[in-house]
Amino acid sequence: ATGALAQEKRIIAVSIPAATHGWTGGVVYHAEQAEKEIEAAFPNIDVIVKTSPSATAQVSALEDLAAAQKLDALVILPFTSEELTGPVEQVKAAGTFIAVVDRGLTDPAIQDLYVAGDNLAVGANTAKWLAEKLGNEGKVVVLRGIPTVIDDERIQGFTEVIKGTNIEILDIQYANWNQDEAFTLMQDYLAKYPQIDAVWANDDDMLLGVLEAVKESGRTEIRYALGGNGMKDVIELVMAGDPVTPISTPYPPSMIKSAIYMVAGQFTGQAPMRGSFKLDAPLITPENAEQFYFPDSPF
Amino acid sequence: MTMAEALPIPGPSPVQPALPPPAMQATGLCKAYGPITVLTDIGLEIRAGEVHAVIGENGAGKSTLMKLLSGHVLPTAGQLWMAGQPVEFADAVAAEAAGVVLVHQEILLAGDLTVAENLFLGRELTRGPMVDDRAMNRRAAEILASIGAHCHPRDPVGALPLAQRQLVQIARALLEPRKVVIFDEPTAVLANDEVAALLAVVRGLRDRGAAVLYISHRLDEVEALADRITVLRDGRMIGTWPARGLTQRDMAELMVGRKLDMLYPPKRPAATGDPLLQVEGLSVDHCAVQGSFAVRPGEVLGIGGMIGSGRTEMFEGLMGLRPATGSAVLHGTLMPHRSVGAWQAAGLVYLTEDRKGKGLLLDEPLGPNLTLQALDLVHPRLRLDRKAEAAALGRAVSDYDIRVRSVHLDAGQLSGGNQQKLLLAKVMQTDPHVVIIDEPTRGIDIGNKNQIYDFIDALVRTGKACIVISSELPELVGLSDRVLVMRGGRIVAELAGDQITEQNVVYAATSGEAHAAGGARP
Amino acid sequence: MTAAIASRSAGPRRIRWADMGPFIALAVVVLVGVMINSSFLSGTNIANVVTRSAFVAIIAVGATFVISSGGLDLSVGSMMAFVTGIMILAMNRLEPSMGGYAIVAGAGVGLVVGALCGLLNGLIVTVGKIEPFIATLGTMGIFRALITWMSDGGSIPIERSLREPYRPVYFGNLLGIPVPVILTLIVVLVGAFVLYRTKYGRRCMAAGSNADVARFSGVSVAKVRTMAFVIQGLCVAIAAICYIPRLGAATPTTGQLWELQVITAVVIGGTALRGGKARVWGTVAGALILEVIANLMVLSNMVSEYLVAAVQGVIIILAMLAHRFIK
Amino acid sequence: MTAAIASRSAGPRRIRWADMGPFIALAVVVLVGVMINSSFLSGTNIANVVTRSAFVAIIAVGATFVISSGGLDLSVGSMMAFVTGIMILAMNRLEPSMGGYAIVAGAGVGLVVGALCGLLNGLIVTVGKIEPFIATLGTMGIFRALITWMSDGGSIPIERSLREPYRPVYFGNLLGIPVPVILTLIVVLVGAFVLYRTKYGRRCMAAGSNADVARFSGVSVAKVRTMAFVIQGLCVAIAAICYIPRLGAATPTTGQLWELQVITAVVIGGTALRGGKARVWGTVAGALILEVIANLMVLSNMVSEYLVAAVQGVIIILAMLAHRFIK
Ligand SMILES: Nc1ncnc2c1ncn2[C@@H]1O[C@H](COP(=O)(O)OP(=O)(O)OP(=O)(O)O)[C@@H](O)[C@H]1O
Ligand SMILES: Nc1ncnc2c1ncn2[C@@H]1O[C@H](COP(=O)(O)OP(=O)(O)OP(=O)(O)O)[C@@H](O)[C@H]1O
Ligand SMILES: [Mg+2]
Ligand SMILES: [Mg+2]
Repeated sequence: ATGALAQEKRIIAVSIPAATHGWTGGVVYHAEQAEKEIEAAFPNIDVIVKTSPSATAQVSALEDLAAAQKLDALVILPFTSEELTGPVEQVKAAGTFIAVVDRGLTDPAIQDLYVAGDNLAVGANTAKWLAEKLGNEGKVVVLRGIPTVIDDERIQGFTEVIKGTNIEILDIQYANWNQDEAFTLMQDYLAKYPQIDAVWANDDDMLLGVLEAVKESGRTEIRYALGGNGMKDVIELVMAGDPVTPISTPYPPSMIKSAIYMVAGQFTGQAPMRGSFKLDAPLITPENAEQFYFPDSPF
Repeated sequence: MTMAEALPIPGPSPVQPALPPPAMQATGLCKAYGPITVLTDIGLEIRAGEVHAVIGENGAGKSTLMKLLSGHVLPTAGQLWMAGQPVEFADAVAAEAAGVVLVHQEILLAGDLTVAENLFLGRELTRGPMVDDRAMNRRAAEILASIGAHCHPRDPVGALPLAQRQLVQIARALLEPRKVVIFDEPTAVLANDEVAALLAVVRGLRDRGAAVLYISHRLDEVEALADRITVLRDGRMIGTWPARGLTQRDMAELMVGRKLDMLYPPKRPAATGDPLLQVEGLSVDHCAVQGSFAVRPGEVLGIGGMIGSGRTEMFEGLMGLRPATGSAVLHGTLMPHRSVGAWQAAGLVYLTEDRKGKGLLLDEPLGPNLTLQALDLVHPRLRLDRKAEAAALGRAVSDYDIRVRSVHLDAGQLSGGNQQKLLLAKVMQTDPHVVIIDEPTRGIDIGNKNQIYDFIDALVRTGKACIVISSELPELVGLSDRVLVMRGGRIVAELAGDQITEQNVVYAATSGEAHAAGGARP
Repeated sequence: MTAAIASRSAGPRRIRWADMGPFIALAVVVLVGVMINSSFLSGTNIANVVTRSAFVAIIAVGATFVISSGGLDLSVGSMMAFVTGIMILAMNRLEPSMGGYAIVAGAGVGLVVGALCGLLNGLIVTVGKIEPFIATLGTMGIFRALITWMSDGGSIPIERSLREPYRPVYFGNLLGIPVPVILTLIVVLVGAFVLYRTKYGRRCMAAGSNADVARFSGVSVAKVRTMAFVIQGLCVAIAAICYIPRLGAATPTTGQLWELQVITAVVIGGTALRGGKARVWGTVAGALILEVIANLMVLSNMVSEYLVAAVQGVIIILAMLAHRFIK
Repeated sequence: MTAAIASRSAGPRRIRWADMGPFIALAVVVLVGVMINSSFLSGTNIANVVTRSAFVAIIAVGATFVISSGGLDLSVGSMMAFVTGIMILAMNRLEPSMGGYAIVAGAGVGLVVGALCGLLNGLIVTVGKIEPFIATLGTMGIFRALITWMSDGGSIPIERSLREPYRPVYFGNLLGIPVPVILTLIVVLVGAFVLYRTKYGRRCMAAGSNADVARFSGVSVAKVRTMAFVIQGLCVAIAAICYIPRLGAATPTTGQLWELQVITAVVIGGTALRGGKARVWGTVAGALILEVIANLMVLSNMVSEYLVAAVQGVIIILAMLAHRFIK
């Protein structure tokens, strides 16, 4: 009986956002890596990775995946919590094992496994570090991403910490997690504010645009330009001990890979993993940067 | 029984003695659109140095034949020959390369381009890599002057009045020497002086050895111009005759296949009573100044004038289709807010001269076109009444003698004259008390003209009124009880009774002096 | 002439092959689907796909009015997000006093707001005489910003207590047919009736086909076009009504890029972008084609996830080519 | 008649107020800028804004060809990303053997690829006879997917060693004028020359104004339109050439939504979307207007970040209304 069971194909569906910018690109990359590795190692496991460009499309993808086959497990990085809770619940009703990555569903009871990123901490930890370095004084400008929950939480984490200091947030504007728009926005910030002590872009993609704009302006008073997410290029900066960008905050897209592996584990004889695993957002510093550096990852 | 037997006119010309091969020849030419046969077995010869007129009723197939000869449309059967050699034109460009050019009945120009740009489209003069606008404008100005067009080479064509656009189209065809030049109702939108200039141009072409094909419903032109005449009826050739010896009446009867009645209805008694429509001080920017006039029940008011005298603009202004000032009273009520809808509700409609651009939806079938203006009358309920529409169309088809081979055609597929009849029918659907008709018989054949005149006559005899804007003098004279003549945007003369003669209208339209009652002429 | 009369009575309107294009394209795409994946034809999958296409189909019916009357509306996606946001706020506000009836009241609010949004677009285009492309690009930014502002960049979820009673509007069945499909059918039938069987429809076509002719025939082109935009707004509101129970929240990304999908559906359906021609049923086929293609992308495993958009693009172009050559 | 003729023959080409619209709108927007924030007029800010607008302006010159010839290209943004990606890959590949010349060679590759992308669009539209909106929406998906795939969803950075020599192409000055501005000027001058002074330009207008007439006149409408798409592709490649040194990488977000900006610039500039009319200089003014408005949104303190898009939308609509009423 066990032999027959082992031969039976196990299907793990992975539903993630489409690669529309650096970080989601990383998620797709790691998910596809996991698919390749696991399928090579365990022929009885079939991993299906599906990307969706919007919450609506993700709900549709869930319906399609569940309608086309019986899913043994679903690993999902939801676009938003509210919108995906109901649809995931429906998938679970068919007996599917549910693993949620990054953003938790509004009803935690649905999640068999939860690998949580902590977007609030990304903002808060950066803010704490910055406040300390600036001695609780100074003027900062902030670039935010696309109006979504991730962005909102990071900004919330950051501003709440800064409120407790004398640091003034001069401006917060959207740059849509886009290098170009960040470059443009930073140029305008520089034109508008004669004195800027630090910049925070809530994502490393945007940070690259910011750095270029600062470099080109020749302005020297900017002591720190920080990002978040642990993008390869930025970690290189950190490793090299860059004075302006000495830290980053990891928000590794590889968390999707970990989750897929954890789920796959239970189909290869290991006991099913359940519960909540919270990735915190420790600072990436020149000392520990090595362990956050994946030269082959596109992100 | 052939027409030659029925009518007292010379029979078809006998076989010609040995002559140089005709400039262009068609044998066994047929054209069908799907199940609809438009032309059957046409054999035609056009010689160098002749003006060859083609006449026929609306929908007889004249325009289609011309399109076949000039490569705009491909025949379903038959052969074209030039100078004795068989030719096949893949498209109009190939035909032009072979020396055959067509001046369309419908205006075909790029509205966003200037006059000169249109003239030289596809064969621009260049200096190095650049287009030589200076040279092109100069050439264009010459050509335009030679055919009596008054527009400037740099005018955007879209803003030109219809007549000028037609002249541009003619200029385009004459830009280069041609072997065969085909004119499809070139004078339908022109007034007398332009017509005269054009006829001179056509004669010039003939004298220089070109073969000219000429279509017109104005039989006086045909009589004055043609060397030979071919008659088409219902898509078949009736025959070709030398023009000498054919009177206008003969031509008309050959076209129609029956004896024709009197063209114009008898004059009505002078209208009395209060004016139905009274207009004071109507001015339209750049086009018309302080026009005042009135029209009474039972009266046909003619509006004469040269092309560009602002007649169309004044009435478009009256209708609220152009910004205008002045006051108007209809049925004794002042009309402060003027729009087509408001006028129509009060009982006045206007029929445009530009049937293609402003009159008909060319891509829509006949029914929707017919009822567009009178939607609320034909379809009183929420839901469209298809039956009522079909009935209305049936009535219109018979009342106005619209010749369609299938009712499923789009309006754009009708022949020019039938489009005009459809347009007239469309406007009359609203059952108006006062009708303003701009060029009522533009492109309509002689057999149908009297029908339209009778129709106007019957209308006013029921106590309604009609304003007729016409560039055709006989029509203006034959139809009107009173004539206003416009020049340079002003009403310069009012003619009534015996004063209404072609000479008086022309004199008022052209002379520098305002025309006083009395009708003196130089 | 006699022949004409005879042929007229033969039938009200011949079947034109050209008009069948979208349906042929749909058939082709479905056929490909069947070949790619056997589960494509499963009842659940088909029901899912058809139900989902309701949103785009409903909005696209409105777009058919706008486009055929000679306009264009790029703001529908953002308008959808905005209307959804307003509706949820209204329902949440009314819930304490009205309970489940808050849903009905909220839907009413949504319809009014949708109509007003459409009216705004219409007035800018007709009274302001601004090219529709620019005008609605402007309002697209405006609506999108408003929903972002209303949600503070986050999301506006509907009250938990309203979720259950509201659920059937998306997930329910009536005689085995999903409710959104029924709604779509109603919208399409009404749309087709208005376009093909009423005076307003005639005037719409006239305004789109040749505005001058329409003006000379006493049609108020501005009124007709404005009305088309209002209808578009109503359709957006109807789509929003059946969208809310599906996702339960409005966010700044709700309805993003739907305008492109909607216009694509309309054009694939055979309505010309230059106006004067409307094919409501074709529009629905267009919406279905888009949804089936997206579904196939999920069902098939042949395509790298990065290339999904490319394959979708290729399929759309091929489908259009196919129905061109079948003609 | 005499009066009309007199006024008509007054001059070879009168200054038309209507054509001044975009420049007046630009002046209005700049004036508002000056009032809002004194740093708006600072040299750096003006230089930044003008330099930044180069990309959209250059691409929009190409779009002026496409639109005036009766087409539309929604794929320019993705095409830009794709061409940028290919160019960077080519430069990186050639760098070991060619050193700094790899930049020139890469630029050449970019131009060829851009032209080919344009050709693809053109052929689908003209030979495939597919509505340009749909055709280029399809290729938009294709190009976007290709760059995502080429970059694995991440980014394609240019070799470090090429960065320095390449930098001046975006950041450099020539006689105090930023290089991208000079490039834009050259593109606009060439564009204006081709559109207004060559046979091809004439035929473009004719094809857009009335395709039937153009055809009768021996103009190959298909060829003219295809060529316009190729020119669009070349313009995209030129924009890509001066874009790369700015950030040194191509990513899946490069050029996102630029198509809308480009079309907006063209339409604000006075070119009609229905074709037949081209205003190259107006297009440049349009591109500047958009960039200035975006700049003002950041410089002013009055607008909540959430509402930026709304205010931008309102300003665009107001600017269009303003220049309508100045007429
Ligand atoms: N595309 C088409 N499909 C079907 N029938 C057509 C088409 N084009 C023209 N016809 C028909 O061919 C017939 C001949 O039309 P044509 O334009 O040649 O007439 P015509 O002699 O020039 O008339 P008119 O004096 O009114 O200009 C008409 O009955 C018309 O309806
Ligand atoms: N869009 C325009 N802009 C400026 N002037 C115009 C415009 N349209 C017409 N005009 C001028 O208005 C005058 C009257 O035009 P039009 O030729 O239509 O008058 P008409 O008397 O109705 O002649 P027709 O015999 O052609 O009907 C002309 O001088 C013409 O140049
Ligand atoms: Mg004709
Ligand atoms: Mg007139």
